[in-house]
Amino acid sequence: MTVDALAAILLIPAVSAAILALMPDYRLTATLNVVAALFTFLTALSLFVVEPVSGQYLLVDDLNKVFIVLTTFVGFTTSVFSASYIGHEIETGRLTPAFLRFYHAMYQTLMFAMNLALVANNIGLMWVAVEVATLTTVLMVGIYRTHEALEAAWKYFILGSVGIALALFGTILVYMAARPVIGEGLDAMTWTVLVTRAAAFDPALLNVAFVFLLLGYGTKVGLAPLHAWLPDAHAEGPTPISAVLSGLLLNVALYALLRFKMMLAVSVGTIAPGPLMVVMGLISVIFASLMLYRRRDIKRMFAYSSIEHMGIIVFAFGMGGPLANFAGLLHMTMHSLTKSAIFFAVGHVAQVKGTQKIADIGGLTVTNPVLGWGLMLGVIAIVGLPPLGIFMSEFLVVSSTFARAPWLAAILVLGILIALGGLLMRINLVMFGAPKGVTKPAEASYVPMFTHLALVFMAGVYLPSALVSGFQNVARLLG
Amino acid sequence: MIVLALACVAVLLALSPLAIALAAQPRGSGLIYGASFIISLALCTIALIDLLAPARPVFSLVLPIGLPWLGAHFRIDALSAFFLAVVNFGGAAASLFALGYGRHEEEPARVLPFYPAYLAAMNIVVMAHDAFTFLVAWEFMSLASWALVVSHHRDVENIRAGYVYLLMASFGTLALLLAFGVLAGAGGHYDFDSIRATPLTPLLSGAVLLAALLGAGSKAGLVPLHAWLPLAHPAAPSHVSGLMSGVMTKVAVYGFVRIVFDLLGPPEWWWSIVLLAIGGPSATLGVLYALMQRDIKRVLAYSTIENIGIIFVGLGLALAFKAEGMAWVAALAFTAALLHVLNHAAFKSLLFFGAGSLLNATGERDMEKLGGLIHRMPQTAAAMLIGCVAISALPPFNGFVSEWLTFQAILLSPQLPSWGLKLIIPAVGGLLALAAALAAACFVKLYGISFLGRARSAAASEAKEVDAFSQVTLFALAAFCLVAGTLPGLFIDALAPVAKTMVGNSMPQQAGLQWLTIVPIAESRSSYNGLLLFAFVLLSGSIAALAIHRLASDRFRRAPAWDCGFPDPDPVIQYTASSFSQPIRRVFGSTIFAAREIGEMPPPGSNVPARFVVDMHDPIWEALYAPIGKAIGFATERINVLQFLTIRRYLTLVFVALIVLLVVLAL
Amino acid sequence: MRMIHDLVSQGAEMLLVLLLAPLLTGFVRKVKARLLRRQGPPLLQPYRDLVRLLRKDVVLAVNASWLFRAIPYIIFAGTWVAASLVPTFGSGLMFSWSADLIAIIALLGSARFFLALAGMDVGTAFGGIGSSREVMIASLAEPAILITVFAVAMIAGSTQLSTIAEFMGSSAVGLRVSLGMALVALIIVAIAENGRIPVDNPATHLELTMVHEAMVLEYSGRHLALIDLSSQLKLLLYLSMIACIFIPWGAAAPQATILSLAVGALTYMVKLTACALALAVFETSIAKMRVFRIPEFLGAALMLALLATLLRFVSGSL
Amino acid sequence: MQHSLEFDVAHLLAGSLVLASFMMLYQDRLYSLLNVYALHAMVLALSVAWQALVQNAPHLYVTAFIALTFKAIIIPVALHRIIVRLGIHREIETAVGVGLTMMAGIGLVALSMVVMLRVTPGADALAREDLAFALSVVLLGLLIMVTRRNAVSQVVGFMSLENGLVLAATGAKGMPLVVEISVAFSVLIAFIVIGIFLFRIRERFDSVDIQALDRFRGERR
Repeated sequence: MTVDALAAILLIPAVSAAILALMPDYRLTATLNVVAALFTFLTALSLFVVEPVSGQYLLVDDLNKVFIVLTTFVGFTTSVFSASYIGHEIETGRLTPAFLRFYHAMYQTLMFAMNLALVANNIGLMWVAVEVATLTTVLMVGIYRTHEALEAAWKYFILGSVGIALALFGTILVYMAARPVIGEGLDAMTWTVLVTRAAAFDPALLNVAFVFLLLGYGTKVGLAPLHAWLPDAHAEGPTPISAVLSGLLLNVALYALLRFKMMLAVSVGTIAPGPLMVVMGLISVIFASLMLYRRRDIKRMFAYSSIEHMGIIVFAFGMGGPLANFAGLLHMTMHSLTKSAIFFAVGHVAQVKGTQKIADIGGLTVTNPVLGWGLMLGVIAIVGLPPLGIFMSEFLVVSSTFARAPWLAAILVLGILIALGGLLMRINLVMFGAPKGVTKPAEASYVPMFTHLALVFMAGVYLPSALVSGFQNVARLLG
Repeated sequence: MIVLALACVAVLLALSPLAIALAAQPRGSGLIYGASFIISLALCTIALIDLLAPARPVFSLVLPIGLPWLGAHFRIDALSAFFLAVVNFGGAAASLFALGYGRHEEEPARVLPFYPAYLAAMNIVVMAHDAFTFLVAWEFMSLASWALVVSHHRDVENIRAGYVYLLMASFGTLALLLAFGVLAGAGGHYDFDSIRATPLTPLLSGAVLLAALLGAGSKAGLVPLHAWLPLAHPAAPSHVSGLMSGVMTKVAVYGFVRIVFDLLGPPEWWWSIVLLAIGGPSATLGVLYALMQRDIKRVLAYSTIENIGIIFVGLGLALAFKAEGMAWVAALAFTAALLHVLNHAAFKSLLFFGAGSLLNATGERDMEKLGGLIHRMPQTAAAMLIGCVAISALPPFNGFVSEWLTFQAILLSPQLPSWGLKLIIPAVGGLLALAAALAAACFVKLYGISFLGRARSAAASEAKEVDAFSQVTLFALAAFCLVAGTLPGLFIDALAPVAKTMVGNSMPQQAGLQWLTIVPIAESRSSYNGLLLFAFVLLSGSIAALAIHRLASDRFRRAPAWDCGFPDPDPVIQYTASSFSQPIRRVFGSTIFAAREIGEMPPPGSNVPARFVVDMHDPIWEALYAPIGKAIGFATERINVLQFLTIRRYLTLVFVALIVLLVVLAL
Repeated sequence: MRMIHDLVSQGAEMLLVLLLAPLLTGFVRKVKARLLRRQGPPLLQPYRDLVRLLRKDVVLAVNASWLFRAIPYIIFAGTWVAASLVPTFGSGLMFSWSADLIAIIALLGSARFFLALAGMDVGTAFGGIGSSREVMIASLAEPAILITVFAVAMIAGSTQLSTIAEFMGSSAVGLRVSLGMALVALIIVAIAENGRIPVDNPATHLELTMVHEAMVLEYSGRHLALIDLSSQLKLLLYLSMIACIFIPWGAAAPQATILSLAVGALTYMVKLTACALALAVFETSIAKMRVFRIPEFLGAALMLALLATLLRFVSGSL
Repeated sequence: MQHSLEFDVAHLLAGSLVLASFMMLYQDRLYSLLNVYALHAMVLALSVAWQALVQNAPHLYVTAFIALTFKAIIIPVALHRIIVRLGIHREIETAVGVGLTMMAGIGLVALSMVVMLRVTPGADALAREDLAFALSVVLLGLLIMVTRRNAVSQVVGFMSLENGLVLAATGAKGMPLVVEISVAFSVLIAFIVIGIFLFRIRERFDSVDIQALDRFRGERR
């Protein structure tokens, strides 16, 4: 029974992917896509009820439970959004039904891959899963087959596969480090074993391994200076994919990093992975926030803001300690919800206005009040203004850092401020002023967007104690 | 008590989603403003009961929201009670005024939802008793007011104002966040009680002081952090402008007092120097800026900066005397500051509402298009006159009392041991005196140009008197100014518990003194009796009038004004706002604003119009804000190339990163 | 009994200043005339002028508002009350505690505030020019006098005029640098505030130079009478203020006998005469200065006053 | 003695793989680059086979076989075809001069040695040496990608990088299922996806030169 829940999370997407690949009618596929995502989400929820025993290949613990539920939930809402979104794409003829079949199949494959990466108990398996996810997204980014889309996909692909290679090398090194202690065979690649025995591993080897893993998976996380694929992939791919990328894939890669960080935390004599993460985090924050100012494409702008927030999260985990880790987890959750909500809104905006160029969009709160204020709320949330969740996590990150390393905190605060300035400067004229561009009524469901925003708002005001205790356990695990 | 207060706040919060629905209805604004008026009154009474109750208990409460392991702490101690009273006094006035004024709003959907939320946020700030709740409310307050600032969003200037405002507000919040980060220490104890319990090293507490000054000062509009204020306050609808200038700046003062006087522990003597060195110039510069303006709401906004400066001078004096252990003088200075908080809330709201009435009646904010409105709108004119006299710190109105008390505190500075303070404080006193005189000039200008003389535009000549609600509000506030000016003793006594808790002593009881005089220290030293003065002036004035009309003549006839033989002059020959301030501009502006007058007189016979241009510079903007903007622009432009590299170059970045890390390992 | 006595003395005071003010002005005019080897108007001329003006009709400009008609009374009342709060021949005034030096100055400030408004009410260029110059002068004169007050008050340890007078009368003072500076500053301010030469010329109607006269140009009849009377009161006020701060000798102490009151009155007259003579001599011996020289003139006062406050530590330690 | 023989042969093969990488660095013609790559793959196959022998792990023979067939034969041939079809001019314009590249390569090898030799020799020397060589092959592969402008040559560089990974993987004794993974992925990446992409790119642009791609950068519309 218990194993079923775990297996189901993987099987449902896999099977439905296979089915969707064969089904001709796109409306049907869209609905089926939603249904599949919903079931996956429900099974994921069931993990809280009955804790499955983790086998040699799959495992469930507090850490990945959080990630799984988040992933499946956002996956579900995004599928709802994409159902309404893709229909419009068909009408405008940007996509052909043939491609759409492929699209939905790929969507489920992506879900499968990400879930696999999250539940994998084997570093090799996890690596495979992350790479499958990457490749599927590469294909989906290129789906519009415009110059820019192909170029973005190509960039994503080249950089991504280099990341793949580096990550694999790191994985091999970890095995090499584990083998003398644990002995040959699967055990030397199994999380549950690795974490317990990591103390005895060769620190020097682990260091090299972590460098490669940080760069390999860091490429997926989109840390500067490995970020280059991220903005274009977000800007040129279909918006649901942008939402999934920002909301989920980055998290999955981050999850992988966290796993390895846990392992290194156990081992003595390794250089603490903390400083590396802190430095890369800060670089990403400052860099991304400066990049916000000159953006002309609204989706690309929010992509950069994703880089910034990933920087904050990595910074928090790099600082370590229960409070900072808690903040990091919270920030990660809030960011996935908010950013995907923003991308939903942006998708609708792009469809209403027929463009993604900031200069061509204006007075949105006049022409489409609901959409406009929805997006505004999302932006307010993402720049970290109360009473929304991100304010809380940023409060925790900064104040917990300040006690230990004031200067780092000051730099972080500076970055946050710069980012706020950039985003608001760009978004102001999109929202207010005289309406610009075509003004069509948006025919789309705002349910996903406002669901996310409502959750974010709730988290900003009141965190359910169950969630808190769960996060606190995880924070303790992360050390 | 506090439960009641929080319930009221909750209702306010509930109003704003309701307002979204009601905004469409014609009656919507009436309902919302009416409701917020009633609630504000209720909160105000609660606060007053708390403040005036003899041997008042301290009410506190912890709600299970906010930070999970912390909860949201709320408390109404004397300080909170006083500021709660101020906030809701202003809130009630604004709501009442808006009952009439709000009807003219063209896009109520952009104002109504945020208004109650704004009120609620300010209330929460003064009641919050832990860092997180405080900051959430603080920033939420900025957010709501930002939404109100950009409510008239068609004007790009307003959007820019909102942008600068929100940026500065977040800057302030982050500064406060750092302050609390230090206060909370490594343990992360965010509730105020445990913050009080943990002492700090002098260095750290100095850092906290500066952070608090940055945070609260940027919200209060201290020079040089004031840049957003004259942009944002006029941009909002006038009742909101009144709230922002009259009340929100006071909430900022509250934040500062709470951190520095309450949480930070015993002060060092040099803190006061920082405050005085910022407060005095703020006062003078603020009013000088105000004198140079033409936009009536902008004049008022700048004069807010002046009054905040006066308040911070008072606080600085209080710190100085507190640090030197002269609690009784500290109490005097502190009371003066708080009294000025209340007074400024009153007359600044009054003036902003008056400006709003002008805006409604004429559609003009530019004084040089107004004039002669005393004939068209006599009630508004009368109320505004009182406001102008009061804010110019002239007896017998309330502005004078708080300034007089501040002067009394200044006159005690020779008793301070430290020579720095001995020498600085009189100089600051001079700055305050200068500010007061300039304020008088500024408001002579404001009133004379916009209400007196002859109408300078068609709009002004057809203006109609405003509705009843607005008039009631204006006169109520005017009456308050008079009462607070003539019976200051009552207010001083009401402030005693606050001073007691904050500086450890309070001013002598004033209630018992004969003729309701106020005596800060000793009667032989100084005393003031606004009531008697007012009575004398009234008496002698009416006696004179009576006598003259009885014994001499009381007849008059109308005739055209003396025109030097050029009959029927055009209204444009009247003095305008800018020509009125020209002498002062010549005296002060040339140095401070680098003001230059370029006049081009065509040669005799040519019919080219003569040109006269005044060009002025804002030194602070050009010295502080512009460079930052430039720096950001430069950095972004430089770094932006990273968007346009070739894939190979990006690969190179990755490669280099890898190499660097490996080298780090190898070393 | 005491109450009655005080009330009487207070009432006497008020009447005295009211009656004395025009005489003082007349005296100054007379002396100036004689210094210029002119006959000059008789001493009582100001009274005659006032009475004549009071009898005349008022001619109001067409668009003069109610404020315009109310202002003369406000100004008069304010100035009169202020003047009657300054100790003249006796320092023990009943209501002197109801307003200290700062309050008195502020009261004059309100009077000026309304006068400036009056200048702008009719909406002629004259009024505007007068008001704008008036507020410019005031913006420098008020801080100057306030800082002077600081200096004096810090020395005397009080802002209460009667207390100051007693302190100054006592031997505790001694000769102080800062007091001298304060005196000079006060005199400069007094000249400026009363619109005397070289700051302003009460006797001219030349548009380019006039300040006070430009503001009141539209006034006539009883209004003009009141305004003239209040400016005369103002002159008296300043002179007696200088007298009671810097030459307090002879003034009657509180609860004094009738005799000492008489002595006080006599000395007071002497003081006034002396001051008036000095003023007249000064005015005749100097020329009116350009409007934009006035800031420098008053700036000097400001600096002197500030120096006085700072130097009081030095001389205090002497 | 037996051990030392194993060691020496493995050492030799790995070393020659690094040498091959250097040869690739040196090439500036596309055809010759492909040929050298084929050689590279063969050496890899040999070393894998040797590992299979010494670790007597038969599944490694499969790996070796795959390496031989796919990497050493099929892919070079396919790429030849592509080049012909695209009609790319023979020359590769290297971004950085060959001499400089060689210097950099030597530096990289030195770096990888230093990094790897810090590892405690507690693990068997074989793994250690292998890793050092593998690391340098990986780095050299990256270097090729960085210094070449032409897409095909970048792909080649990438595949040599993959070879380094395979070398490392096979060097790691008894590492389960990773050989398959790595090979499968290398083939997948090198062949299918790049094939698709080249095809699409061919469809869109006239050359595979990435600068043509770089012309269309999102913000520059």
